[in-house]
Amino acid sequence: MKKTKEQARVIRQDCLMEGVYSMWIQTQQIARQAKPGQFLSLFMKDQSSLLPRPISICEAEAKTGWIRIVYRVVGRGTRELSGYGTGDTISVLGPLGNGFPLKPKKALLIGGGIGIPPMLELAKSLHGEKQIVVGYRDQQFLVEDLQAHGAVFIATEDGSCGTKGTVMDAIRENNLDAEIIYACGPTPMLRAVKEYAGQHGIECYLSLEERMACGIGACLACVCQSTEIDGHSQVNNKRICKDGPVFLSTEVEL
Amino acid sequence: MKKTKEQARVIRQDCLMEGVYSMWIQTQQIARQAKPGQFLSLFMKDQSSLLPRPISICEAEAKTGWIRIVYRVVGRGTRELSGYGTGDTISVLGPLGNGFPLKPKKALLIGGGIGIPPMLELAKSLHGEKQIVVGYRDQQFLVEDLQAHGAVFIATEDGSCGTKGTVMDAIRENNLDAEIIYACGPTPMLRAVKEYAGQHGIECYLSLEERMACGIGACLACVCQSTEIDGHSQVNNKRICKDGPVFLSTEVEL
Amino acid sequence: MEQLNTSVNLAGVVLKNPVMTASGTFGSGMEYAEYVDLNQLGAVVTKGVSNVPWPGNPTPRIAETYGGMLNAIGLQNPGIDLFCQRDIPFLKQYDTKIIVNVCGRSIEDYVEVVERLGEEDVDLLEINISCPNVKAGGIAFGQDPKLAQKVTREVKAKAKQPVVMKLSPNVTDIAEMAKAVEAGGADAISLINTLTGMKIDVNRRTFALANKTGGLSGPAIKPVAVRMVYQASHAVNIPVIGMGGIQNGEDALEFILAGASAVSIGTANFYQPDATIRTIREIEAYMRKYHVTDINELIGAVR
Amino acid sequence: MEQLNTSVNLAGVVLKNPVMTASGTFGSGMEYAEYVDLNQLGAVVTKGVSNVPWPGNPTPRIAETYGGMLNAIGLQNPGIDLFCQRDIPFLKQYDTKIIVNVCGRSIEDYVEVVERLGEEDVDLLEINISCPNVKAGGIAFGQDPKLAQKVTREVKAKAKQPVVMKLSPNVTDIAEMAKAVEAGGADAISLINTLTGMKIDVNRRTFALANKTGGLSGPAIKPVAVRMVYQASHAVNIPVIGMGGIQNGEDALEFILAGASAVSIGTANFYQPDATIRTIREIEAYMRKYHVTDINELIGAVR
Ligand SMILES: Cc1cc2nc3c(=O)[nH]c(=O)nc-3n(C[C@H](O)[C@H](O)[C@H](O)COP(=O)(O)OP(=O)(O)OC[C@H]3O[C@@H](n4cnc5c(N)ncnc54)[C@H](O)[C@@H]3O)c2cc1C
Ligand SMILES: Cc1cc2nc3c(=O)[nH]c(=O)nc-3n(C[C@H](O)[C@H](O)[C@H](O)COP(=O)(O)OP(=O)(O)OC[C@H]3O[C@@H](n4cnc5c(N)ncnc54)[C@H](O)[C@@H]3O)c2cc1C
Ligand SMILES: Cc1cc2nc3c(=O)[nH]c(=O)nc-3n(C[C@H](O)[C@H](O)[C@H](O)COP(=O)(O)O)c2cc1C
Ligand SMILES: Cc1cc2nc3c(=O)[nH]c(=O)nc-3n(C[C@H](O)[C@H](O)[C@H](O)COP(=O)(O)O)c2cc1C
Ligand code: FES
Ligand code: FES
Repeated sequence: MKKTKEQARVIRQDCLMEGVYSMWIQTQQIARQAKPGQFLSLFMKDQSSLLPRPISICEAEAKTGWIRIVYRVVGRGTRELSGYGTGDTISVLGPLGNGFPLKPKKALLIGGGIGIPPMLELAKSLHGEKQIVVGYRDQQFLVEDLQAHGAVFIATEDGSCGTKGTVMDAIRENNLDAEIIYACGPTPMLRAVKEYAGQHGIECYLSLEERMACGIGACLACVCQSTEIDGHSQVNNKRICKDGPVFLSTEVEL
Repeated sequence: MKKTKEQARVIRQDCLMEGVYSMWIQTQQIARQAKPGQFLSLFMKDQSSLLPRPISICEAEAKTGWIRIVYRVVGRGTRELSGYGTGDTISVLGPLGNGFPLKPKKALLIGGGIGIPPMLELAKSLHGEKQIVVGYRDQQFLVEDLQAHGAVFIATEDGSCGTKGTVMDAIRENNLDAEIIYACGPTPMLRAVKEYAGQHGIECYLSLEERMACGIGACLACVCQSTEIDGHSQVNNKRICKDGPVFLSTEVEL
Repeated sequence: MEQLNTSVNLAGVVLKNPVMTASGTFGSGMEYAEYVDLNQLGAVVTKGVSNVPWPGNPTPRIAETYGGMLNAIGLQNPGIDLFCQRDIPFLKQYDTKIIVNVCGRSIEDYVEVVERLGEEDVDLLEINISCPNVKAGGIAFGQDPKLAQKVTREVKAKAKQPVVMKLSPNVTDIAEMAKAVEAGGADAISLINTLTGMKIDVNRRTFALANKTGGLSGPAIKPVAVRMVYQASHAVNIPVIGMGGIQNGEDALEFILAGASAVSIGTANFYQPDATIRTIREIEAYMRKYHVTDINELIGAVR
Repeated sequence: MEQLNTSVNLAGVVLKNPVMTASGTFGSGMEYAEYVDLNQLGAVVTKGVSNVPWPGNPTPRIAETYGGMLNAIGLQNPGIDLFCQRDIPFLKQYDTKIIVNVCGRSIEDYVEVVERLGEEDVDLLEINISCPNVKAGGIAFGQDPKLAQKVTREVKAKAKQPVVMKLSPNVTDIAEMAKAVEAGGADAISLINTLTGMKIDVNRRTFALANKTGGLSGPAIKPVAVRMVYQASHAVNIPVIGMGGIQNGEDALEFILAGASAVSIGTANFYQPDATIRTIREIEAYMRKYHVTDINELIGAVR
């Protein structure tokens, strides 16, 4: 059997805060195969928007086939998504990408802004000791969900909750240490995490983002710069959709 | 106040026969202003289809604001329409065009295929003596609705109901005569009606069809050939959307 | 609230804002006056007018395409006489600028209409050397830099109003065309006219348009239009009027940032009769959001 | 059920059906093999390959547009060595034809790759003289008939396989370009490559693509592509491969009726991974519906 797009059904949708939505969808195959850090390609009903919207898997339940995504409305596609309600269908390809490697080490999970959602499924799947650091501009979301799976440390830019500053400030303020780091968030945050991991010699996995067209590794739209010449491309480029989105921090240049 | 597109609400939708649908929508202004023979421009939700779909007003109720349209699914737009259900919204411009002139004369209303719907509102609005002739390929629709407003004569191509043949065959078979003719249907039918009216010296109004872009007379997409030089265009062209869709049969070449 | 300056200068003609209608999509404004307050528009650009009435092409004249449409109206118009009697007086009732789009089959045709318009109180002339729907002449002028320069020069020699040359996108090098008409004396350029396209009805196995080919317009062509506006505005020193697929303020701003001093809205009028007014409001909202007090700061700001 | 003949002949190479992949959208088929049975395709056209590995352009490399997309991948590819070692053996596992798309910055580049491919068991060579994303060379070849003819001639002199020249749509006269490569000895032509376009991010006030301009593809450009296929196929006597915005059987049939002997599907793969297979099935359904037993009857049937 060849893989194909699935027609998933919207189970429920909730607005977590202004502009941030949580949606549970029911899939046939995807939830069963999903690993933390993988993503879905979502396709729009409005046919003037053709390309997939890559969205991380926030939670996946193999038994029910349910998958949760949490997303911020930033443009036409996410605006359309936010209008869906129970019973609507949505066209989905996935799970895509490699996902985070699950290792039995003392872990630091770092999420920034809309990079937080994949940390939830990761936190659920990691069974060792773990600390979760999340950074927001101001308002928070997913904090309670995360707390069910580990100690959560919060940073806010405006200081309205937890550490005032970035996730790095929260890590320092709370003297967190780890044998492995997993991070997803804006590039400046990932850069800081990469540097921190390098300085402390900690194994570190970063989830990257780039514009995508095929989402499966064929079109070479979504590359990042790799430290070494890549075997597939023969140049210093790796495909985020296929070789990533998760990379060892030492593999990539940010 | 400037005119604008309205967001109408779908009241109900029924399938009358395979591929033919009847939809009641609730409008703010349009139903109040509507005259028989006028049409609506319907706009699609799928934004890859930009142009209006012109659809005739089949019934209009000034009091409730309800308008009925009856349409055949032939392409992307009408397929989208056929998927709508109660409570959905639809973007509508109208009423557009001139409509049929209502005259107190013995009338013959002739509708062919998907040209039948406008004859219903016309039959409701004409209070004199009237005979209604409708032609179908095989299956019929709107017959009972029409019978409430006049004697209905049916022609079917396959002879499965009424006269076997065209509306012209039904007129001859039933020896129908009239002082005024109103007709809407495929061009070959309109051509026959025009010729018949000419031969018998009967005043005759024809509702024409053409591809439209603006629907309001500005773009000159939807012209038909006029017998005389038209005052607006200075050439032998009249705009179906603005100067029509209803023309005196002697005004136009078919 | 900050005071916003949205007025722009096109070859000495000051528009209250940069939003105009695209020729051929708005008639002379009569039909749209029911939907749009013409006083609010930067300018109305009329349907192309020729020396004598033109009947245009047979129908079907239009076809819908994915995110756009094809048209082969064939420049049907009532001729300059009725136009001067009826359309100009109609537009003079409003507080907006009048740009008359001129079409012709030969240089003499253009010059005849331009001379006639010299007696009329209109603000700008837009010379359409790019309509792909005219068999004789038309397109050739807009696809050959030498001819384009020649038309420009001869029109300019007779024109009483500033002259905008409207360029065809169906060329290898738009910068070369822009330079050619600038060298011919053009006061401004406008682009893009439609891309030549074709649609086939596979079920009837015929062309969707009676004319076989037609001009592609609408949001589908916007990326080509923005690119050409960018290239043309970097090639010349005269103002550029941008168009092609604009349906809202964001689209208009793309053209302005790429180098357009004004923009025209065409196909969008057909599905959003007040697209022009909405676009003006959205440009103003953008300026407020980003504290831009003068729209002229945005023209060509992305380079 | 009637027996259908869907096979077409491209310069002596017989395809089981006219549906191929468009270069650059399908890699060498490895990634899509999970979604598509490659055995069912008329041919796989590979991503452009050059003499040495090319790193391509900086990101962002793509942007969505209305009904289409812009790309400026910049022809990233692993070079002919790894291609011959890895991609050709992979494709040889399948019962489909292999068309290798070749890119280069100079005539020597093209010839080097073509000579190298002479030792390989591939069916056709497609020479991309039209990629707008390469600074040095590339685009110039596809926009100048003399240069296009020259590249064709030099490539043909060394090629062991039939040569398809892939034309750029960014030209004034596509018929002239088609004739030029035919005169140079091309065995077939394919068109259209992407239309050069631009998108500006108005909020960030930058170009959406790091490369500023990119190539527009997808259903938005289909009417331009159909028109060019029609014009080109009427200008030359060699077979034409049509592409640009094809997403289903009806779209493919438009190109075939306009004169294409085969079609390629590009952008549609991105949103419908099995777009190729669906298109084949829909073409067959059309043939059954209209009792067309041989697809060759449809090629160029609308004129
Ligand atoms: C692997 C991956 C996982 C992601 N997971 C999440 C998530 O869990 N929650 C969430 O809110 N967002 C996530 N994003 C970002 C998300 O893809 C974009 O916010 C979204 O595609 C925007 O679509 P739009 O139509 O609303 O915006 P528009 O700006 O209208 O989109 C236009 C085009 O740009 C693309 N695009 C726009 N922003 C981005 C972006 N940041 N990254 C990649 N493509 C983009 C769109 O997919 C579309 O093709 C993820 C991105 C990647 C690459
Ligand atoms: C004044 C007028 C009144 C009409 N009234 C009715 C009615 O009451 N019921 C009904 O079923 N049909 C009616 N039609 C025909 C109806 O407009 C078309 O069937 C419909 O637009 C097809 O749209 P589509 O998207 O399904 O087809 P597509 O073929 O996908 O449409 C593509 C484009 O062609 C246009 N188009 C296609 N067919 C026609 C046509 N026959 N006439 C005009 N434009 C067309 C569409 O509007 C659209 O712009 C009327 C047409 C006119 C001009
Ligand atoms: C129906 C129609 C008629 C047009 N007629 C003319 C015309 O008479 N003269 C002209 O210069 N351009 C004409 N155009 C081109 C437009 O002015 C404009 O350049 C083009 O449509 C691109 O803009 P848009 O995508 O906003 O429509 C016409 C376009 C359409 C769609
Ligand atoms: C992401 C992407 C990469 C492409 N790379 C190539 C290429 O390497 N060589 C080439 O000749 N054409 C390339 N093209 C052009 C396509 O092969 C095709 O000509 C064009 O996209 C039009 O077809 P479509 O609309 O079906 O995509 C590329 C197109 C896209 C979208
Ligand atoms: S999106 Fe195509 S390779 Fe990643
Ligand atoms: S549709 Fe524009 S004039 Fe009739």
